[in-house]
Amino acid sequence: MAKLVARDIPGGSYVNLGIGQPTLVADYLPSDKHVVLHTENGMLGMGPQAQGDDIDPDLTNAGKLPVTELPGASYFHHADSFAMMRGGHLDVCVMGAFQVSTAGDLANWHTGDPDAIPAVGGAMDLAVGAKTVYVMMTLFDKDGTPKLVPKCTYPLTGLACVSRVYTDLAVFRLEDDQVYVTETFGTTVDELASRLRVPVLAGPFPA
Amino acid sequence: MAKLVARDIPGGSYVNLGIGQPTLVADYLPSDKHVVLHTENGMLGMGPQAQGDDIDPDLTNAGKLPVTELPGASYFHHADSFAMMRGGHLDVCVMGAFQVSTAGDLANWHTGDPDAIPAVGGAMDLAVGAKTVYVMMTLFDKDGTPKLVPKCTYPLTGLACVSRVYTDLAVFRLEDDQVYVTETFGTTVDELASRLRVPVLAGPFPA
Amino acid sequence: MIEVCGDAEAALRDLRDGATVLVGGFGEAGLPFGLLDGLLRCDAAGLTVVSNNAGNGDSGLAAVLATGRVRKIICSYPRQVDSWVFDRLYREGKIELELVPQGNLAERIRAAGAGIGGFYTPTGVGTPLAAGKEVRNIAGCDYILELPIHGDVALIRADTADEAGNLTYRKTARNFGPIMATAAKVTVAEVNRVVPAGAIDPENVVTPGIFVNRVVLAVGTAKAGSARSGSRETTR
Amino acid sequence: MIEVCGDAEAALRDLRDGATVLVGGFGEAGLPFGLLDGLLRCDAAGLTVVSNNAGNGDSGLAAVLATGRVRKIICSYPRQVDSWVFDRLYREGKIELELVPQGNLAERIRAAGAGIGGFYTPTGVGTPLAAGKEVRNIAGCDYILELPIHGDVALIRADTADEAGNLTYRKTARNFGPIMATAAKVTVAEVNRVVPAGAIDPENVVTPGIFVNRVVLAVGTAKAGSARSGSRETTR
Repeated sequence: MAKLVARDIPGGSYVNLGIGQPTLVADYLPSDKHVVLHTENGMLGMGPQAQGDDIDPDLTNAGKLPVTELPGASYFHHADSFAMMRGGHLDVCVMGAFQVSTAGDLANWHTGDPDAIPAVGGAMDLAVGAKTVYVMMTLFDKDGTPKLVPKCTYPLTGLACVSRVYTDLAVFRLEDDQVYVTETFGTTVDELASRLRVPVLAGPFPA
Repeated sequence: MAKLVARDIPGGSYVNLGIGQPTLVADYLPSDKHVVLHTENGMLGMGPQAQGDDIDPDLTNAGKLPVTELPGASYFHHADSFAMMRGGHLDVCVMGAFQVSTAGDLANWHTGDPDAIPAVGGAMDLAVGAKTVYVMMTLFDKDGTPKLVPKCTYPLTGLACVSRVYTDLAVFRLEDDQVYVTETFGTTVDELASRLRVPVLAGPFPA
Repeated sequence: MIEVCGDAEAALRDLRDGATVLVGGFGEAGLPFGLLDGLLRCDAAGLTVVSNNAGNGDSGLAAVLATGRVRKIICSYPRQVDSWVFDRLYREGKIELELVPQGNLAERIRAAGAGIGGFYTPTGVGTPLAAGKEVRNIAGCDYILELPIHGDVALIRADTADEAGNLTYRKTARNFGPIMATAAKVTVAEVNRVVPAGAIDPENVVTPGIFVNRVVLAVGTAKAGSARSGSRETTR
Repeated sequence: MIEVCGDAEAALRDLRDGATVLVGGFGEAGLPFGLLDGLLRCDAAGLTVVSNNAGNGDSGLAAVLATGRVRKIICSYPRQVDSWVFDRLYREGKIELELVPQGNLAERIRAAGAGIGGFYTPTGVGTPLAAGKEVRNIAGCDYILELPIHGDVALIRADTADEAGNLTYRKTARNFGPIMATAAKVTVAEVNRVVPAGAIDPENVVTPGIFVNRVVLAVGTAKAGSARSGSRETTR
């Protein structure tokens, strides 16, 4: 899945990869694609995770893991970093999700469990700020309930912000409240249509 | 007058000296007073005006004159510089004025002449932002009209912002809509009271 | 001119009950461990802490929370795998939480330092975190109004201070330091070294000295982000 | 990755009629003379220019105004001893002026780059420049609402660019460059040199490359603030 996301990120993009699974996307971005990674704690030009002697507790990613810096990197403070995000300067951000609606609404910060301790971090800023938001998630949760939904029932992170959804079974493009299936993995558009509670259309990726 | 202003600036203050006469104050600030000068075009730790080979067109003050940098200086962009001003971080600013009212209202950017081309610069930011605003001006204009007035008739720069007024004839402290005369030069409090259209009280500077 | 304090307690001497304390750091990078240790030894109670996280493990901010002297925390990401101190206090109703999206948190702190009365942000619109906040449509987009967060004291971690109070930072440990320094009445920086005025290139100053009141040298702690002890290279 | 343009015309190739052009500089420090010369040779008309001043003498921004292709200027300090070009156009009613206090101008540009929909500022309250603007009392103080200023193109003057687009500036020539770079769809920087990525210490980058689209090397002009010609130290 990370490989597909990496494939679809345009060369030369400025990209923020969310905590968890999205960080794997970095492994599939060849250096000649000139993608520059942003980490919202205050850096552009982030390199791979640090190992051994390269580990510096002052150099971490948004998941608080030690990382490295690439030539052409820069550091900036939090207000500048989030201005960069909110101001629409990032081309792509990739995040996980609990639910995505057909309108592109994103729910990924809270399950709605009243006993849960809430934590939001930079998810809402990324959702509204990046020019395009890609989501990576399993298409169904453990109970078989679809996570691509007509309307999110979990607390929202952002409205109408997601444009592509990468899942274990298919890749979706969301546009004008329509859901296009652009790739399937071991399933068919018809089968997906029957298992999801949202109408889906077969559609190729635009060039 | 510049000497008196310099005397009254507390040691260790961060100070902005306005264009024109206020810049002369710098000449009377001994280095052991540790006053740090701010120039709103983006510098703290400004030194004296540059001469000869020290002139660098990239290093100017707010009056666009070449200046120098002192050890401990720093440069920053305009949004940061005015955040510093607006956020109340400067201890003192010294400006010229057309009129000051007994309430401390300041008029120093426009004569109200409808034919004049207006220009405001950073005057309004300094008026609202500095912790204390000192004004340097002649007490009367060429026609003998007082410039310390019950209410400004010229367009305002800021409301209730001036706390001290240094003039050729006296120094005034403005407090709670009262005007205290703290020093006179070749005149008396009674004489001033008769020439001004505002009530004045004799009062020493507070410690 | 800054005051170089001998220890964290001296730097925190005027902390009062009910104060709002801005604490730099993102995770452990940029967390002022020495100052937080000093805070443990202060008496001030009923504090409001503003920080991105709500403490990890048992040291640093977590240790401060464990004293029970923090009434409220304003942060973006309290829940972490090792945030058990906060988790317990929260579940027991012993600490109030104001959850703020990270960018709004940063911008509210910046606004306080910049004299901005409030600002309209798109972040959070349509979400539960916008509850009770004014929504306004400007030029076709919805925004919510957010207000500044002022601090009484800011405790930050920097790399080098010069004697004029100018600061530089190290890598992503910069995070909240530069904005928190602007937003508090008193800013205390824990640094690795103090150098003479002029030793930092004026082009490379990140926090100008006007925003810094006191400096303490970092002491090596096992968990400190920049663990090496501080040094005073020279004094004036 | 930035595009290093051979000349200013190439850097300005997509400038359209009616565009809003942000022009860096305070007086002549930080004014992108080479780009302004290029602007003279463009056809685009009906421009709105946002800059602190409205031109000095007969070169730079004044020369651009003299072409008659600037419909409106948004600035804080148009009137200067040598602003005769602007003065004449203004008196003849040939140019519209929006006068903005300098700090509000800077903050409105920053707001555009930062995705802020509007902000409340104390500057200008009770003055003629607040006419028609919303006034709001927040926590006991009056503020006026100011809206962002977005640019189609930003023309700025920097010192060094690396091939990732990171910029440093020289002294007070920094002024509006860093904020204008964030507020325009296309940012063009006139620089003294282009160095390989990695040649600028990441701690000392003032404008990260994400905000910079094109770079041109400065050519020596008699009146240029940083008059020396630019050099390309290396190419990738």
